[in-house]
Amino acid sequence: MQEHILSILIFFPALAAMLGFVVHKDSARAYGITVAAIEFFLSLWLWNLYDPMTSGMQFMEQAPLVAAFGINYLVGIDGISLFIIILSTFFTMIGIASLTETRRVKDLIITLLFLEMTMVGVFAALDAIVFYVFWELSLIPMLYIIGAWGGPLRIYASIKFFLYTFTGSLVMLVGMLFMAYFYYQATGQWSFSLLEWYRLILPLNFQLWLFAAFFIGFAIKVPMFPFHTWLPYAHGQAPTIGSVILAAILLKMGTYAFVRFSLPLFPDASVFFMFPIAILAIIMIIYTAMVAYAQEDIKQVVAYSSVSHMGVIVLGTFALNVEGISGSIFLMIAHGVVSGALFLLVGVIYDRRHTKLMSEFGGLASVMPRYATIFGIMMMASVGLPLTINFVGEFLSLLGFYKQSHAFTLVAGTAIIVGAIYMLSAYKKMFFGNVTKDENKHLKDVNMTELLALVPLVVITVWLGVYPKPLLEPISHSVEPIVQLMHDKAQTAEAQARIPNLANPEAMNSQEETR
Amino acid sequence: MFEAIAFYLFAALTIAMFTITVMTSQALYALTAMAAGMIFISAFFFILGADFLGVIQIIVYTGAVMALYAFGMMFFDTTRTVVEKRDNPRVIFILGVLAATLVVFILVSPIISTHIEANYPINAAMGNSETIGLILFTKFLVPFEIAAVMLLVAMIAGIVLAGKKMDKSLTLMAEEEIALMSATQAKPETEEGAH
Amino acid sequence: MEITLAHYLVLSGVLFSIGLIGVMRRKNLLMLFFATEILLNATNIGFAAIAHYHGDLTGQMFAFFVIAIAASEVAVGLGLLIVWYKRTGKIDLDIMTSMRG
Amino acid sequence: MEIYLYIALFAPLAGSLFSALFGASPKTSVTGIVASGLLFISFVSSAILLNYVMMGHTVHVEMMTWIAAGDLYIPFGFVVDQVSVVMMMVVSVVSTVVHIYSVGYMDHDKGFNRFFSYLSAFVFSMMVLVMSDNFLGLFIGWEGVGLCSWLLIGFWYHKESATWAANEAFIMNRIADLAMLIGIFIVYWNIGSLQYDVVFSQIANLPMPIITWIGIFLFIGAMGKSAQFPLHTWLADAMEGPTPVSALIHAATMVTAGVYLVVRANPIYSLIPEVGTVIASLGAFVAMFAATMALVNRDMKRIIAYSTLSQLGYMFVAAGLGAYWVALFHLMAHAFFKALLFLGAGNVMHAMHDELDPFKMGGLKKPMKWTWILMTLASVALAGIYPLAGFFSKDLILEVAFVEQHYVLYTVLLLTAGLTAFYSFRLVALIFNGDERHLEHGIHPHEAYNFMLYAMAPLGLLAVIAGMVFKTPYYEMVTHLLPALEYHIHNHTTFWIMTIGTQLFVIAAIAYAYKKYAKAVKVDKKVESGFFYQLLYNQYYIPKLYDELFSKPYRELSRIAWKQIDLKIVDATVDGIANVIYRTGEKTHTMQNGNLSSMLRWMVIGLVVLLVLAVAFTVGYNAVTMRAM
Repeated sequence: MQEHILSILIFFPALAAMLGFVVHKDSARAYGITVAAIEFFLSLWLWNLYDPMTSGMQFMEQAPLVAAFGINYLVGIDGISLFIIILSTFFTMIGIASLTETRRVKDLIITLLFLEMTMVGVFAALDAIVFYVFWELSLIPMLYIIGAWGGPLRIYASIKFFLYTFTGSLVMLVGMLFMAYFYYQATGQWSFSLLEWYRLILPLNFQLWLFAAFFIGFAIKVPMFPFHTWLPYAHGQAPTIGSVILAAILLKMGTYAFVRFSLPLFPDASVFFMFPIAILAIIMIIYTAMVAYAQEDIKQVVAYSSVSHMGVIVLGTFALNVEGISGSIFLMIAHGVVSGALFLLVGVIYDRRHTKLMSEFGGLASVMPRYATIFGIMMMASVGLPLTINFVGEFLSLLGFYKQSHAFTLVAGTAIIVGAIYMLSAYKKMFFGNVTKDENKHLKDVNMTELLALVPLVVITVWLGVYPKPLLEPISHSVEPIVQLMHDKAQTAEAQARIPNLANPEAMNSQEETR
Repeated sequence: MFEAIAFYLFAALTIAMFTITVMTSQALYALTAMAAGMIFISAFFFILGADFLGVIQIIVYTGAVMALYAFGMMFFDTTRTVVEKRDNPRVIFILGVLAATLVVFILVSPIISTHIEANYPINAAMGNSETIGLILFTKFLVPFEIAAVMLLVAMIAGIVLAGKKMDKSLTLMAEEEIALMSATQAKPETEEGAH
Repeated sequence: MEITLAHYLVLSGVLFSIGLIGVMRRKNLLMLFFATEILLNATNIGFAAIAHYHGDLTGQMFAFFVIAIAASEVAVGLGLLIVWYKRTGKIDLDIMTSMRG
Repeated sequence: MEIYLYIALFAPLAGSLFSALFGASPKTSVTGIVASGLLFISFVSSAILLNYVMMGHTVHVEMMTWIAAGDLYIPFGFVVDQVSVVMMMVVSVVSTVVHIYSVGYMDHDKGFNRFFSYLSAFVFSMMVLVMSDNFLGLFIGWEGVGLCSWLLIGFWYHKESATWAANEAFIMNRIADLAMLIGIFIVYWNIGSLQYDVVFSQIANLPMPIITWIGIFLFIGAMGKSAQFPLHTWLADAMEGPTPVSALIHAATMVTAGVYLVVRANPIYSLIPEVGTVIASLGAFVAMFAATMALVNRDMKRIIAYSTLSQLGYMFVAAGLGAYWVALFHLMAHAFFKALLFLGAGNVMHAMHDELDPFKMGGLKKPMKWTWILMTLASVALAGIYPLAGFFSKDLILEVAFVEQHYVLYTVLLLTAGLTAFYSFRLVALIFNGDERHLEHGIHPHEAYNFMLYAMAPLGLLAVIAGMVFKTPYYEMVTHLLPALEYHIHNHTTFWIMTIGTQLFVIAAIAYAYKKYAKAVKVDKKVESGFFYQLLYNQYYIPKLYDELFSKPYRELSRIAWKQIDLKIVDATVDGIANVIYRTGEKTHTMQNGNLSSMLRWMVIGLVVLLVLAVAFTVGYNAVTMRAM
């Protein structure tokens, strides 16, 4: 069973989703929670089995799919993917448990379970085609969730979401095919295995083109400026559960793919494009923070804040050193937890008032003190207060990028200022002041079901903020070989200088001194 | 010298014939001109030493195809002038000439024509028909068989489509009629199945 | 005055363009068929000429198959044409608009 | 000793969490008592540690790993040495007093339990700040106190002004925090560690520009927390919070964190005296600048807040000139008497039903005798009259400036001392002397609870003796860690002239204040409408300027970014592409008219296009290969 735990993790939800069709409508919810909980505990068991000291891939499984073209069902995890997988299963569980949707609950749960399969699949896949298949499959359940359970503009939003991300993925697919073809040219064999691809050293001009092709696919998913406009619509129209999953997990696919594909495959191109991407990331951080400040709808504030935070993640990824990349991966998890929680919180108030406009609220702190407290904690985490989960990631990401560019980090660091501005003003508008609207005077505070979903998130937020080691250590161990691989593969002098050599730090230091 | 005279003569004739085919408004003229054009083309094959092809050209085109067309034309009112609504004849000519120029350019330019290597060289010792037969039944056996099957299928299709019992042809019947017919035929079939 | 491959190819091209003009010009389906025959024959000349000048029989083989295909095309096409005529009484291209998008 | 360290550190946290349990429930005085008790325990532990440190030991513990990635290793490490123990004492003493006082002060408030939860959390953060053994640990406390300050300024969250001030304070601090983070980044990438001991032992090996940058960025961080110009506006607005909060956070502890940082990082700053001079100059400027604003203000708490700002300026002068121990000493003394002043102001506010304008008070001497005594004591100490605490610490700073031959700074500070005396006693005179103007408003003042006064008493005592009694032992202790620089004016005549001259100047200022405000308040319309009065009264128009220069443009830009750029450019481009494709389909679907004839024509056109492409590519390819050859 242990050898196949990853396959079980991937296909158990799908199987359960199939079986879900025969479950009675009334027990669908219980069924969904059970399945998601089993899946979550399976993923925890995976963590338990995982050896944090090993740096390579673990729990690898391989089965040929199209042998002639080297397409294999190849899965495996390392410290980078492990926690995102756990995050996916966790949020699916939390999401189903806190479901307040009343329309066609059974269909929604089946869709969510199917979505869970694709998420775990994406993060476990080590074969480009398998990755691509899961990557694209994940669009379909999300499309349904937005299109079927969304708000008034749901069709527009879902189609925009689908076409936008799909277009990017197609460019990425072309890149993958070319990569495989290149591998064939170099070795005489077809292979789509990432681990095989890692060994390939590509000429610089190929790297640049391929990097660009992959970049478009990933950047739209992240979403990076200027490809971000699908996100506010998707979030604005999606039901709470959709937003939660979208923000917590689906966006992370893009940044995860940067770490998995772009960096180790194209180290020189990564260095070449580092500053353009950093500029985009900085625009994401500041510009979207400003847009978030101008919003009138609390959900849009959170949506734009996700984009802003993803900017920090991208920046950390392209720091190209262990600190930055580990930080960005940690921040992916942190941001998943925090933004997921914030969307859940927005959902709580939406369920009560059926509006998301901040002007409709005000003074909620006195009506819903518990809600205000939890919201406050999550807001502070989002702002990046130390001892909350976000700070660790944000600090490491910025610290990492500082090595590459001082000025850019200074500008990007304004994230902590602009982030505070929009978050605090939103919080002020919603919770402070006097209760002006009569509808708000008798709002119920968070109930047990909602607490059930929110309290674990609060606990994680603080726990991992105080003691991030259980995550950070395996992540760091898994990032090290990637950085080393990049350094070894780097051809240009600039890339060699910018990517640290971990195997021989002494040489690095002396080099620096001579410089 | 003789070859040149033959080429230019036949080229002029072919072009003239085909132009008539394309331009005339009388169906019979067109048919006749085309038949003539086909025969003149076979002349080129003979000049080029493709005797077998030339013979085939005459037999198939002038014999079979033209006969087929002639039979076909019997169905239509061929004596009448073919009235055709033509719009933008200039566009047609420009496109045609442009296409011709480009094709010629591609074919004539040395890029392609110089890089061809003979896969099946012409053996001077054997006759043309002999060589063709040899290659056709060895290297090109499968395509040949497929072509044969295709011809058979085409023949059957031709018979079915244009055959005698046109009133029973599925392509001619309205949807309701087909439904009616299949309903009446359903019974005997099930009886057969019972046996 | 040597006759080269280029001569044949030019002739082939000219005939092809005549065929193309016919294809575009004709509205009568039967006449359209004639034009397609011209196209096929034009290419056949090209094939045969190349086969001759390169001493390679592949061209002739191709021409051979082209003729076979042309023959079957005529058989099926004419059959369909007759069916169509029986149905509508016309063989004018302009009335065949059931494929309007 | 480690156990005492942990007790001192975590007792406030325990108090905070305990109070938080009752956060949403109505008032239970047990929370106040438990929180105060735990703080007292923390105080006792700090005192034990002080004793231990006085004997020449230090305590250094590493509790657990916090962040470790790559070469970065940051533990939760705590150190009790000569500097941090002083801060611990200040924090624990003042916070214990403030906690006990708050039990009375917040008696009738609905958010009683919540208040203690926040207040104890603040103390915990402050303890982390001062006890941490590395820069990032300090940063935890740094942000933690910022958070608690946000919570406490905005404690009465239904008040628009309070929440606005809270957000302003938080955001302004964040600006400075960014600079501090950058400073930390520079330290890490150049030294490879953030531990104080490692950093300070290796800092001298770094090239000069880098040290300078570290110094500058860390100081900008300090500027935010200590509300130095130009990041000072939040401090006066922060007075929206409950008065005990002002006493604890915005007078005694949090705002001095910046001074603490500079003192703690003295090995860095002693290498870059130029930056030190800048710090000192800025400090002197702020001292003067804030004092002038305090002269005319009509809000009791704001006056004290400006006074705090001014005194922070003094501390930065000392720290900037390298007299770190003097800065720390003034920090300590100031904490005692300024907290006392604020708590006294709290009593007055309670008595006056939250009236803040001293011009509407007067003659409170009789009903509030003890408050009057304590506040006068605090004001005297603030003014720096011998033998109270202010004399020993503040005049020392003047001497430092003189000895270091910064005569301009000296003059500024001397003038400021006079201003300080004037505005302090203007306030005291307005509140406690003269007519009972409040009677017009129908207010009958009463003295605060006794236990509140008892709670204030230790501070009163400290305000009196802190200078006289503590100076020598303090000096002997901290000079283990800080540069032991004695500041003596060698010429005795000069020394006496200066000391007595300063005292006389200050006393004259006090006398003038009493003369002007003690009897009757004459409102001089001409002066009030004068340019300078208006300038000072409007705080040099700086808040307005910031509003016009930063807040409004930012809001406007945000709106433009969303409405114009995001919706009309970025999104419209995407939709435009989609529309172009859609329209193309709409337009070209007439091509599919089903007419075979036109289809054939299109086919030919397609063929021609393909042929053109074929030709073009071949020609192009040949051209390229030709050139390559």
